[in-house]
Amino acid sequence: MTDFAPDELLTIAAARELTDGTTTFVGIGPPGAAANLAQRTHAPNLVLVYESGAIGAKPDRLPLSIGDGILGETADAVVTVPEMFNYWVQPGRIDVGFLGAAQIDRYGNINTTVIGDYASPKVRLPGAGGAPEIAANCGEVIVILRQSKRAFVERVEFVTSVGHGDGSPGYRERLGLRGRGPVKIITDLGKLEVDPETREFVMTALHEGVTREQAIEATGWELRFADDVATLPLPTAEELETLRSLKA
Amino acid sequence: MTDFAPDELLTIAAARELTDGTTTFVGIGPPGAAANLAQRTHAPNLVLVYESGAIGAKPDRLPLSIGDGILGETADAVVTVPEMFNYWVQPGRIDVGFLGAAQIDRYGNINTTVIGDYASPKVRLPGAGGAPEIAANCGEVIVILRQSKRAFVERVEFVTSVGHGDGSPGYRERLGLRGRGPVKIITDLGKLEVDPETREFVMTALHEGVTREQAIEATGWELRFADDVATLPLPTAEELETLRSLKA
Amino acid sequence: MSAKITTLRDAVAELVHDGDTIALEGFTHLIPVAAGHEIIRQGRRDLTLVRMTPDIVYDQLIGAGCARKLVFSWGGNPGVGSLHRLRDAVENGWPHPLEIEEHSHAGMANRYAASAAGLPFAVMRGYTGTDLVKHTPTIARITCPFTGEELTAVPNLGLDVAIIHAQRADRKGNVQMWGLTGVQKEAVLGARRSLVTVEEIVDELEPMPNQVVLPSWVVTAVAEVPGGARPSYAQGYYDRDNDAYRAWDPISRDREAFTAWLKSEVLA
Amino acid sequence: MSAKITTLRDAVAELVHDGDTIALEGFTHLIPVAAGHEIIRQGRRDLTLVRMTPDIVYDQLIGAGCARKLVFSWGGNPGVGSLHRLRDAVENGWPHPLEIEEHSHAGMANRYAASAAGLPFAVMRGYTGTDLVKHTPTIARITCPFTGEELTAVPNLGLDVAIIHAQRADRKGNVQMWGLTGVQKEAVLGARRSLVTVEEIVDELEPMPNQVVLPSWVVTAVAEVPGGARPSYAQGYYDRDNDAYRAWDPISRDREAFTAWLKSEVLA
Repeated sequence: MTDFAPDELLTIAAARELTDGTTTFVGIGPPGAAANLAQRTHAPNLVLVYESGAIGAKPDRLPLSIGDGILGETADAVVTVPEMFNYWVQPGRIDVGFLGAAQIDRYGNINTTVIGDYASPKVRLPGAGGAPEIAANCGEVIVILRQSKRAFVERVEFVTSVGHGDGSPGYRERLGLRGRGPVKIITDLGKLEVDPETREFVMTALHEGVTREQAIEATGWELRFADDVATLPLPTAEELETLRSLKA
Repeated sequence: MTDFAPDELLTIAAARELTDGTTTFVGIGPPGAAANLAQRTHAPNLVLVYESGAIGAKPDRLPLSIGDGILGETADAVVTVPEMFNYWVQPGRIDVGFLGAAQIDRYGNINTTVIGDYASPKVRLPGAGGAPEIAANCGEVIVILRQSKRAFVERVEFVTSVGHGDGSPGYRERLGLRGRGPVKIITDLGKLEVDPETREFVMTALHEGVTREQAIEATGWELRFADDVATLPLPTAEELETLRSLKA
Repeated sequence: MSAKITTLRDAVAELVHDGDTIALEGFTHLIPVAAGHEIIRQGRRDLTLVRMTPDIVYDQLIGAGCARKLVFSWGGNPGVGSLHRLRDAVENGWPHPLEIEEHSHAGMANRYAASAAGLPFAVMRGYTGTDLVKHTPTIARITCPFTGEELTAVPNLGLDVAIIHAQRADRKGNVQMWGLTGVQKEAVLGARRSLVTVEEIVDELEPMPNQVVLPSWVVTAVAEVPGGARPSYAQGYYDRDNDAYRAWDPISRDREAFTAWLKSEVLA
Repeated sequence: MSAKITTLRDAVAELVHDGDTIALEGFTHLIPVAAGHEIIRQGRRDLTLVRMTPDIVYDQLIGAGCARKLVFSWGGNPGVGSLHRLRDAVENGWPHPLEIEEHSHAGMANRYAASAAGLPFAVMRGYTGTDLVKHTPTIARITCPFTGEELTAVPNLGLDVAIIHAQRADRKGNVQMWGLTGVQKEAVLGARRSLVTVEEIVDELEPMPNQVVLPSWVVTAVAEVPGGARPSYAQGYYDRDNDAYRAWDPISRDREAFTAWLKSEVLA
């Protein structure tokens, strides 16, 4: 077996979650790499939508940014940024929103804004970007994030993008949010999925070789496990090769 | 001298009102012909804007409709219809709106909707089109219309596009209308201009050979004349030739 | 979900139902005339017809009795005169009364934009001081929460179906149009279902200046209908048949002449 | 009124004043970096800087002390990490405190759209349930007058100046850009004054796919600045210099390194 980096494991696991033929809103970093990998492997008809205005992009290398020229050149359609958010994201046309996070809590609320006090922060993060409306309006959201106590927190310090709020029934519906919100978190340790009863994220799968203790240790809330915790197969040589060739 | 039809007289007189370098919102019929003629004669840098989305059109023949293909093909920019009204007309970017009318009254209010009762009309006219917002937002409005008692009425039966309302001071300002509204009416008998004191349209010029009695007879309100009524020179052979070649 | 490539007949049968709110859009260019005739042939009734510029194909739909209501901003035969079937319906209730809901172009364009954006309304400056406000309940005042300024709101069109005509589609159902494209993108994005008739279906959509591309997954059905916009025009394919627009005037002025035309030109 | 064709130095001197609200827009592509450096050289102060994606040129403007406030939706060095001059200003008040007004991309895009449309606000679905609502006073609730539904309003940006970079202009000052063009049209149409730097001024603007053309009469000034978007890219001219973005990270982390860089690379 080939060696791989934690981000490669994460990216490949995330790519596997994307169903062929769906439309996916793609950000930068691991989510972008995962979507591009999926399109190159099991999901050739995956429609990649970038907030820079490219709809149906088919880049032949990994875009260097969400505004990489390759996106516009290979897209089915190119639209302005206001049109992207108003006509495409807002009405819920996109099946899957693929997001990163700095912090996420047990109910899938996401912080990408600030650590510490807002007015005099400990760490000023980049901010919201497209995430709040992606999280609100896409059919569902998959979060990609390395698992650690710093990132997986009991309660996010700032709600940049709404997950399932305080976990109370109908939280999203009461706010008028139309999408189902975060349903999966793909990490370098495994996969968490939202429990439809409690709206809490529980560990439903671990990567091959990862222990429950590692997962508990890397989570800032009292992590629950599904009754059957699946084992995710390690990246295949083909997946790794395709991913690496994308980045070349 | 060449013979000419009333509409030709009207069109040529209207063309002369357009200043080179201004931007003009152009409808169909005589306003369109006048704007195209002006661009071909004394105003080569006149910017023609069509509600179909063509900005800076330079048609080499008279467009057959406001959506004629020649407009898009020769335009500096082509935009969608929502963008035309929202980004171009609404903020008051267009200097001159060029409108026709079925009825106009002494305060320049325009009816293109209905004659008789709205619910069971005597004559159902085409309706508003772009006119209400052109009349509200363009820098100023020039109306082009053959003069007759049927068309020049004491009070329009339906206000499709607002002129100076009841003529009271600050009428447009109170409504929040930003453009100056109708300032001139070009007819087959001459020219009416709005009196800045009373906001009533008064006859300021007559075409050569037209009498005051003819103008009074063709006006449904008690027509006033300016202190100095100018005489508009007849169409020149060159103007007529250019206009006719446009239509060929 | 990709667009289904089908026939005009099957698409209309499947997508257009009695009582629907439907827009056949086109601003002089690319008017979906053939689709309108297919709706007449299939005998749809009680339609709420929506269009900024209802022209002769809407006159025909109204004269044929398909419509219960018309939502519009300018109803004429451009460069020719009135729409006589529309006038006969409004003025005399023939073949049956037609309710009208009347806006300005700016208002209709904003209603399409709100529909495409999935919003219940759009904000604009407009209508202030006009008599349209008295007769059109779908015009409301709204106050800016930041400045207190009063503006105008117009609602989502609530379209069940949008039908447009485009130059080309590819075999996956991606649609391409170019030239003046009016509010057609908004119509398709703003409707629950959509049908695009195209001049031709091609292997690959070569980029064109001023193009609008609608990806297959926002279109319900595509049907190849060459000449489907006649007598309007399809840039790059054929010109507007101005004689046909003029010829419509005497036909439409007379109920009998219209009925005979309908029988021989559409229903036959 | 046509655009004046002038130099970058004269345009910035004439159009950008201390205390202005100013947007230098560009969404990864066509970022007006040279114009940002000219603003630093001319020592402008107390600017309210507006941009969806402030990147390294905004980091430089902030570090150089030009800004009083930042209005934005995502402030990072794309693919690299933080903007350290921005963080130093927000976290430590160096070189002086920086007020921030924070939105989402959707909110900023709608603020630009309202600005271009001459409206005091725009309506959208957004922000509901987020903590942005608590910290950003320019987010308000608004009720649909037709359905009673609660939505979100965001205000006009009130831009004094917009600066963008485009591929080409012609000698009359008509501007052409293509590829991903973000909110640049809205920025120019939404500002009182505008400056467009271009790669080249040409005799004729040949149509390009996905082009946006701004007619000369909506632009205040055009300046030819080849390479004016570096280290970002100009499609058809040059690629993004990713090394420069990575190299910014260590320079910007350290006040002294930054000050030295500013002296040698911008002010010299």
